[in-house]
Amino acid sequence: MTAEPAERLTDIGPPHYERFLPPVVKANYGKWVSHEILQPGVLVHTAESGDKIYSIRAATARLISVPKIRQFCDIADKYCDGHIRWTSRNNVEFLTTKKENVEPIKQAVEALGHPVGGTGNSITNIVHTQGWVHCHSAATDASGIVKAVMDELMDEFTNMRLPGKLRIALACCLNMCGAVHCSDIAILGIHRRPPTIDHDRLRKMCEIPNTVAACPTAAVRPVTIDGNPSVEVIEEQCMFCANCFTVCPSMPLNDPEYDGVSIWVGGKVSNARHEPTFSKLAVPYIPNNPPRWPEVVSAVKNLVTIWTDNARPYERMGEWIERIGWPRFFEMAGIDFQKEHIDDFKHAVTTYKTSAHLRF
Amino acid sequence: MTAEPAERLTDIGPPHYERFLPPVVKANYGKWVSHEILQPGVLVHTAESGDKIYSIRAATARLISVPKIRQFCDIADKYCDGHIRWTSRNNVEFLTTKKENVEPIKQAVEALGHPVGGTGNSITNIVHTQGWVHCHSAATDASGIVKAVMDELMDEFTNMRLPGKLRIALACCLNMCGAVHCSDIAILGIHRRPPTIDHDRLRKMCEIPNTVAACPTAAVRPVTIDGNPSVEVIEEQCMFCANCFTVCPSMPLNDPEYDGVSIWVGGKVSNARHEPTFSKLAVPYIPNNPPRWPEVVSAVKNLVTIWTDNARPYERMGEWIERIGWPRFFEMAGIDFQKEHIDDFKHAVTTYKTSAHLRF
Amino acid sequence: MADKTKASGKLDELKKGPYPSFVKEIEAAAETNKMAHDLIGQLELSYDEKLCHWKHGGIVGVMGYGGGVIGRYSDVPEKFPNVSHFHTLRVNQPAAWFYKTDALRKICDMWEKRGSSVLNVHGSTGDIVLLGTTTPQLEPVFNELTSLGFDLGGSGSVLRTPSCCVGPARCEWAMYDTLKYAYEMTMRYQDELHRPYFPYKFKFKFAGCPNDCVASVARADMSFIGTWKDDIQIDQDKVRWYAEERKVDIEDVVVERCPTKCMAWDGKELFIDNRNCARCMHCINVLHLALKPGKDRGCTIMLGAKAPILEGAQLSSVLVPFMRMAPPYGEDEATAEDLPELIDNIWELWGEEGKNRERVGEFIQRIGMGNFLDAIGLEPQAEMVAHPRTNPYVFYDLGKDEEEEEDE
Amino acid sequence: MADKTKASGKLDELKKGPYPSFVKEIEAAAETNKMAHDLIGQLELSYDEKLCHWKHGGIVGVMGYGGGVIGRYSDVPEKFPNVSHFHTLRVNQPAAWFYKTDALRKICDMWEKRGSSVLNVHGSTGDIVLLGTTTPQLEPVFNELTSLGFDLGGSGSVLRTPSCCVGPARCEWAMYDTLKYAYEMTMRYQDELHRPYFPYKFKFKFAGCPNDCVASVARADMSFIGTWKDDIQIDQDKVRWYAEERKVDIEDVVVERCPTKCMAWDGKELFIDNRNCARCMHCINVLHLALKPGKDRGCTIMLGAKAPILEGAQLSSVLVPFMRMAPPYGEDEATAEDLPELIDNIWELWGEEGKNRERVGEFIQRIGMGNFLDAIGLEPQAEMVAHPRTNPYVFYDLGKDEEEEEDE
Amino acid sequence: MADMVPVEEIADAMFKMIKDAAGKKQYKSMDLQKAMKELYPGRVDKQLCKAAIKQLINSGRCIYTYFGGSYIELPHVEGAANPEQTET
Ligand code: SRM
Ligand code: SRM
Ligand code: SRM
Ligand code: SRM
Ligand code: SF4
Ligand code: SF4
Ligand code: SF4
Ligand code: SF4
Ligand code: SF4
Ligand code: SF4
Ligand code: SF4
Ligand code: SF4
Repeated sequence: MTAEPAERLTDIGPPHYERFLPPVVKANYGKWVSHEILQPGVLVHTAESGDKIYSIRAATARLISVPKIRQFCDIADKYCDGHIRWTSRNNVEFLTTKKENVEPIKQAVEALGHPVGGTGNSITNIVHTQGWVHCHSAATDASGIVKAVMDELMDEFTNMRLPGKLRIALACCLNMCGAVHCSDIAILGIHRRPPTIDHDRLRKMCEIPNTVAACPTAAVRPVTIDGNPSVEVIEEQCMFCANCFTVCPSMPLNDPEYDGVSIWVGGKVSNARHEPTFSKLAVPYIPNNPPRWPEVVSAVKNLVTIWTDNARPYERMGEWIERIGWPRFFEMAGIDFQKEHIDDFKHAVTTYKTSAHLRF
Repeated sequence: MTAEPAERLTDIGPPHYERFLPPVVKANYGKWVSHEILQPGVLVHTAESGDKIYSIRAATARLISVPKIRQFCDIADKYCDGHIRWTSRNNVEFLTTKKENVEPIKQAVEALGHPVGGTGNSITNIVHTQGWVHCHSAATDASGIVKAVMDELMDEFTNMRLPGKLRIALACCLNMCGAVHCSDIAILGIHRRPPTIDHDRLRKMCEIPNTVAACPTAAVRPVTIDGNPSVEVIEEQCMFCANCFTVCPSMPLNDPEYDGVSIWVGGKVSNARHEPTFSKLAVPYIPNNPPRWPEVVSAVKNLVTIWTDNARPYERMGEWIERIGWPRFFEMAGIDFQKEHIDDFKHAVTTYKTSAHLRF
Repeated sequence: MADKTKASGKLDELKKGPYPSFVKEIEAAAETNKMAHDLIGQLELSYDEKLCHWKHGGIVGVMGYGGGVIGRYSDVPEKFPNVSHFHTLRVNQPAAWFYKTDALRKICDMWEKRGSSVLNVHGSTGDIVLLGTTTPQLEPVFNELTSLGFDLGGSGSVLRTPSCCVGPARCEWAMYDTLKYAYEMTMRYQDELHRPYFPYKFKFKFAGCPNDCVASVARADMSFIGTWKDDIQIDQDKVRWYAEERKVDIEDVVVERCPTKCMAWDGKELFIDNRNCARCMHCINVLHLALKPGKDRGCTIMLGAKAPILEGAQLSSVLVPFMRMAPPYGEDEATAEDLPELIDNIWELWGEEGKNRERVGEFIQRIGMGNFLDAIGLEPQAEMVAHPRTNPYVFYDLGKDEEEEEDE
Repeated sequence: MADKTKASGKLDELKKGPYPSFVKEIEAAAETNKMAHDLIGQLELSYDEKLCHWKHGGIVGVMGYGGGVIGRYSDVPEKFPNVSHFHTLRVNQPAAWFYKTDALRKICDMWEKRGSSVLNVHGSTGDIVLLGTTTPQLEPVFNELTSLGFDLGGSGSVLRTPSCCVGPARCEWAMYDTLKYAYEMTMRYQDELHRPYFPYKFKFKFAGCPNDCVASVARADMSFIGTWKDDIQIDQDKVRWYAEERKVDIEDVVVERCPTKCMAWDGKELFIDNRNCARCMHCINVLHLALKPGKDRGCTIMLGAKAPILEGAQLSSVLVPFMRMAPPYGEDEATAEDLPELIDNIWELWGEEGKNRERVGEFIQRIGMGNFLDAIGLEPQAEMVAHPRTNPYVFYDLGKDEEEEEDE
Repeated sequence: MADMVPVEEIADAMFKMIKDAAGKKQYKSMDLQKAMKELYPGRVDKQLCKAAIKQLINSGRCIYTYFGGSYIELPHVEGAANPEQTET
């Protein structure tokens, strides 16, 4: 290590945002009065002063290469005085005050393979996580499924003809880094095998009390193996959350045959109309089928379709399901309601149907 | 005891209901087509056949004496061919096919001190429990509070001018024999002192493991006192539910100074409109103030008034509160929102406000 | 005020006012009954001291039965010797609480003689509660009761006295025969009602329609709530009559209050999208001369209601979304013929695996609804939940997966 | 297909189709970068075997910091030596993700040289995620970053990189300055961001209005959601314009969708009962040229969101119903000046009493919201709960009672 | 407050704790702080403890590690690490 403590900068924090704001933004900061979506992916915001800023939004895979960023920079330099931003869902946005730049930007970005869209009542980018590209915990890949699903749904990214917004997210394990738990459609990687324990490595790498405490169902118990302290897993009590593995790397759960994907629906985050709410289990399990996970793609597509065909204007997926009721949803989606759908964790009792409000 | 096993009848069950049904009921059983409320407390039901039955409903204190029942029987014999019934809320009903009997019955019952009413959108009888009249567990009296409250609300029993039905119930301890937990207004006797333990009696009367298991918060722990097994109570962990006392009579919680009453609102049972729902804590504590518990009476009266003045037609108490929101309810009721109102039991997290849907 | 048959002091206050006075009732009883007399005395003491003066008595009962009697002793017997023992008997009411006066009078005579002359009509579970007698009187009371055709109800870890709404006896909305079921289930399970064999109490309540006039969803371990499957019957002329003659604001008080918003009213016709009707009863309740439930009737069976002790209160939740309660029975539907087996399976499982004092609702919480259904042999249905799980802590059943694959 | 800079087999499939291909991205990087090259190889192996090939690495980092680097090792280093180490660095993004190209290009140059040439823009928390480098490169990367004016973001038991919506920079609905708060809070708590002192991670997110475009309510331990107190501003002409010109069915898509049903539309005027408006934004969203939030603005602070591990997922819940975020500050209201103390109190309490790996939301669940409020010195408010408790298991605080009595 | 414990001494005491527990128990910052408060009643505070930890880390005597949560440990070879790469 080349540590030079004296000169070494630390705790400087991120660059101040003002360094990067376009002049029109600085001039009209906090003074925007309205916006319009000119076409899918193209927004214009107007300020009190009458100033306007055009934003051209394009999809990215989030995983991006240095060469591609340079290409984006080229476009931004050419049309946007070097200004560029990303959205909270990993779309890139090119910002310009010149209306005449809109089409050239659009064409340039699309020429790079990045469709423009994701605004208004559309399907925008899929928030997702690392998967096999970088994480040790992944029960499925992230980027691959996202690519396959978005390829299928691309028309809903570049159009704005859905009843409302539809937010899809993917997380490759129960840690849910994609915060998928409040998405219209959530794709979640799952393990379905208890951890296998490497007692030798465990002894060296893991702290027993922390490992035991990590298990939400108390399935991990301290034991002595060959005179050394280790842990065992009561298999019937394990629901494959992998939290023990997070704390103790010697208890992997990855399993090519049993890992896979579950699909969740009806969550949302905004306060618009209904309160924010969690996604609920729709499809308990689909095996991993790389490279294109066709069963996952068709399950998602199916959900999008039944919602699109049946929801009222501005009704998000969950709002629609609440209105028609879950039994009808399962029927329309052609999903078998199974034991797995019934909650059995801590607050399960609050999810039971405690009224005779039934539809036949 | 005069046991004569051979001739002794057991397991005969209740009398068959047909023995007691009025002839018009038998003739039109399951064939009723409509009803009307002719005046508060007076119903008429019409059958397919055109037959009619008039029901005159009157309040009782539920606790009733043999002489009074005989007086009721006299009326029933005179006007109803000996037919009489009670309702699921302890009102008595006189049943007749003769319209001309309605007024005489009404007068006769009222002459006995039993007002006729409780139908339609009114306040009907208060479901309640034993209190100091019979139970060992009572944190307050039942009949006394009921009497005091109903004396105040009598006009709402004999009229039908409320927005919807209003069901009041009272239970004298957390066992909630009155099933108050789903009432528009629930009055609940509460202890607020941990049990005092009589170790001598406990040793003789109680089973330690059951006593320990009885405590929802694990506040009861086995200990050895003077060499004998007994229990202790971790006072900070006790929330005064008295379940230990139910199991072990040597752990009474009754305390004249600290016992009292709490008031709960917004529960309902019917499926009409909103789903059945629990009552929620409104007034955490009012001291016992016999014989008329004036603070309880005025608190209940206040709740009835604000609901009556503000609810829309058919809106039950809880439906109204849901519409206006709990903060507004507390404001209108003039009740201080306190720590006690915030759930801290098992599913507390499901009661937090997880949206920015706020009114100012 | 020295006359102890009359209330005095604080209690005297409660003789005033328009609502029937329980104090007057006890006084009336006390005129001929010493127990009632001392009851006033002890109650006055309670009112003065703000303290209850009863002791728990768990042991008394009638021969052979494990329930029906609640033992009670005064903790001030020296002051009030006549209520030194003050046990209650729970007497199983006739279905829907219909009586003939002759039967009532006989119970009165017996109770004046052998008890306190004071009773509750009725207890919260539904029984006639005979309030207070002595241990030696228990067996004679029981014998007189049975000779009058009455039997004791439940207490302790037994099936509790079933109860039902007035139903077909006097209500146009009864979707099945609540009285018949209350009676037949009571008779079928006499043994379970009288001899504790369960981990804890178990209650049945029968409500003829979703109005649930016996509060079954809040109070019964197993709640039977009448409902229907087909379309609500509408008499459009009568709807208009409500609008015109009765000045009912149909839009506001009916259409707008519908929980699923499945109705429309154009001032002339009331339209109901029956597929989205939640069978809540509201529109029928309000426009009862114009609307009637459908003709294809049965009930929803719900499981698990209870008061808070130990794990918190529960409402019943859907177990069988629709069960046909009267012939002709279809083929592929749950029918009342399945009921005994269903109940047996539940009792068997809960009996075997339930902990002491664990209600069936708590038991389901503990083992999980899915496992519970598996064990009693019912298929999971979406109707059983308000919504599917939100947490990913799923105990995937791999055995099942493999089986299914084999099936295919 | 022997050329390992190009994907083949399964991965090749994912270069097809209209959505941007991450495989193409890695390929592009691989043209000049060996790590990217081996990344393709290992990823192909994962695709073939349906198995992830990374090992957890918990020790690497830059000097003095306890976060910002995620250690990662290949479990097949013999096959793919260039990704034998493959640690990521999380780089604290500028507020609202605005960049100038010069800054981006410099990061690119550095990362091409010292890392994999592959990155995430952005990570789920908001950082620029530099995907994959070796242990020896960590310190040089850090030094180059700081010389470019960038610093690392959070990982481990620290304050995580705060993030915010675009807010006042480009949105008419920003009720407070989200960028300013994100930046200032990040700067204020540099120590907490870089040096683990908490029981577990803690996240701030700043959303300018209830649309919550950074999903703060779902993902931030402390969510700041802009809102307003006074009346929605209505331009009735514009409302009519929506109805007439844009053919918006105001009754259906606005009035009917309002969660509190506090609106009315008579075809000419839109009426809002502002006292019952829940500040949900829906009507404003739909009729944005006609309606605007009120002028009295601030934010709602909510606490406790998190993913499922360990106790189940939580959404944030209301802690401060309304806090004024910009001067002039009134007297008796919460203002941003109280913020540092509020945060300190929370961190102090949770730091002292939180268990290892217990998020603040779980901590509140464990100790009880009421106790939590007491301890941090906030008054309970009805706005904090969806509804008051339904169970009677109340830990009555008698000390308090007595105090209060004394007060009176 | 004159008799507050010097940062060095706190750092040493912390280091001893960490060393003694190495391989058995992982400590978090707060564990160390709490232990110091017990060891030196009234003579240490949060700021001193933070300073001591900073010293331990900056001097290289200890490192931060991450296993689900963050800990302070002796520097050691990572269990999962692959043999050191040659290139830098
Ligand atoms: C750019 C971005 C903020 C940022 O800082 O990056 C943003 C920008 C806008 N959002 Fe958003 N939202 C952005 C993420 C979100 C998120 C967060 C998320 O999805 O993770 C949400 C919450 C989603 C949810 O509820 O699950 C979100 C919920 C909304 C809503 C409420 C929609 C609803 O009906 O529930 C609106 C209102 C609307 O669209 O009418 C909105 C409206 C807007 C407006 C119209 C605000 C304005 O006046 O500028 C902006 C253009 C929206 C559009 O795309 O049509 N924005 N918006 C984010 C773009 C993400 C993307 O690339 O697609
Ligand atoms: C007699 C009784 C049944 C019995 O077997 O004893 C009964 C009888 C009727 N009920 Fe009931 N209900 C009776 C207890 C209940 C209960 C149970 C309770 O209160 O513990 C409920 C559930 C209450 C709740 O939700 O908390 C109940 C909820 C209803 C409703 C729904 C009301 C609502 O809007 O929520 C209706 C519909 C209506 O009134 O329009 C109803 C309607 C009726 C009708 C109109 C049914 C009919 O066509 O005959 C009967 C006359 C009602 C009236 O009093 O105006 N009945 N009704 C009970 C009378 C109790 C009393 O003495 O006051
Ligand atoms: C008499 C009665 C109250 C009344 O005045 O009406 C009653 C009285 C007692 N109940 Fe009850 N319960 C009575 C109906 C109920 C109901 C209502 C119902 O059945 O519809 C409930 C709520 C529903 C339920 O079952 O949960 C009820 C929930 C309890 C509980 C709490 C059970 C729970 O699981 O939460 C207890 C405590 C226990 O069982 O340990 C209890 C215990 C008791 C005991 C036996 C006291 C005890 O701790 O052992 C009371 C005896 C009082 C006495 O001195 O007579 N009683 N009890 C009711 C029975 C009369 C009858 O047979 O008709
Ligand atoms: C990189 C990132 C995913 C991504 O691809 O974007 C990520 C990656 C990891 N997360 Fe995460 N989390 C990331 C954002 C999140 C989010 C979303 C957010 O912050 O808005 C969440 C959900 C919100 C929350 O905080 O609860 C999240 C919830 C978790 C959890 C579950 C925490 C919980 O309390 O439930 C874990 C497990 C843990 O902490 O032990 C976790 C753990 C991890 C670890 C460190 C794996 C582990 O077990 O130690 C992952 C390292 C992957 C890798 O190889 O790089 N990550 N993680 C995100 C951080 C990038 C950034 O800094 O911008
Ligand atoms: S969701 Fe799981 S597998 Fe995916 S990046 Fe997060 S911790 Fe890793
Ligand atoms: S995977 Fe989860 S449930 Fe299974 S042993 Fe590990 S921590 Fe426990
Ligand atoms: S509620 Fe409590 S005190 Fe009242 S009768 Fe029931 S058990 Fe006894
Ligand atoms: S009263 Fe309840 S909480 Fe208190 S010790 Fe007894 S059982 Fe436990
Ligand atoms: S529950 Fe239904 S059927 Fe029974 S009495 Fe009430 S309204 Fe009639
Ligand atoms: S019964 Fe209820 S849900 Fe059905 S149409 Fe009538 S009001 Fe609506
Ligand atoms: S959260 Fe509100 S203020 Fe922020 S970008 Fe979204 S709409 Fe605009
Ligand atoms: S902001 Fe939401 S709650 Fe308020 S008036 Fe508009 S739609 Fe209704």
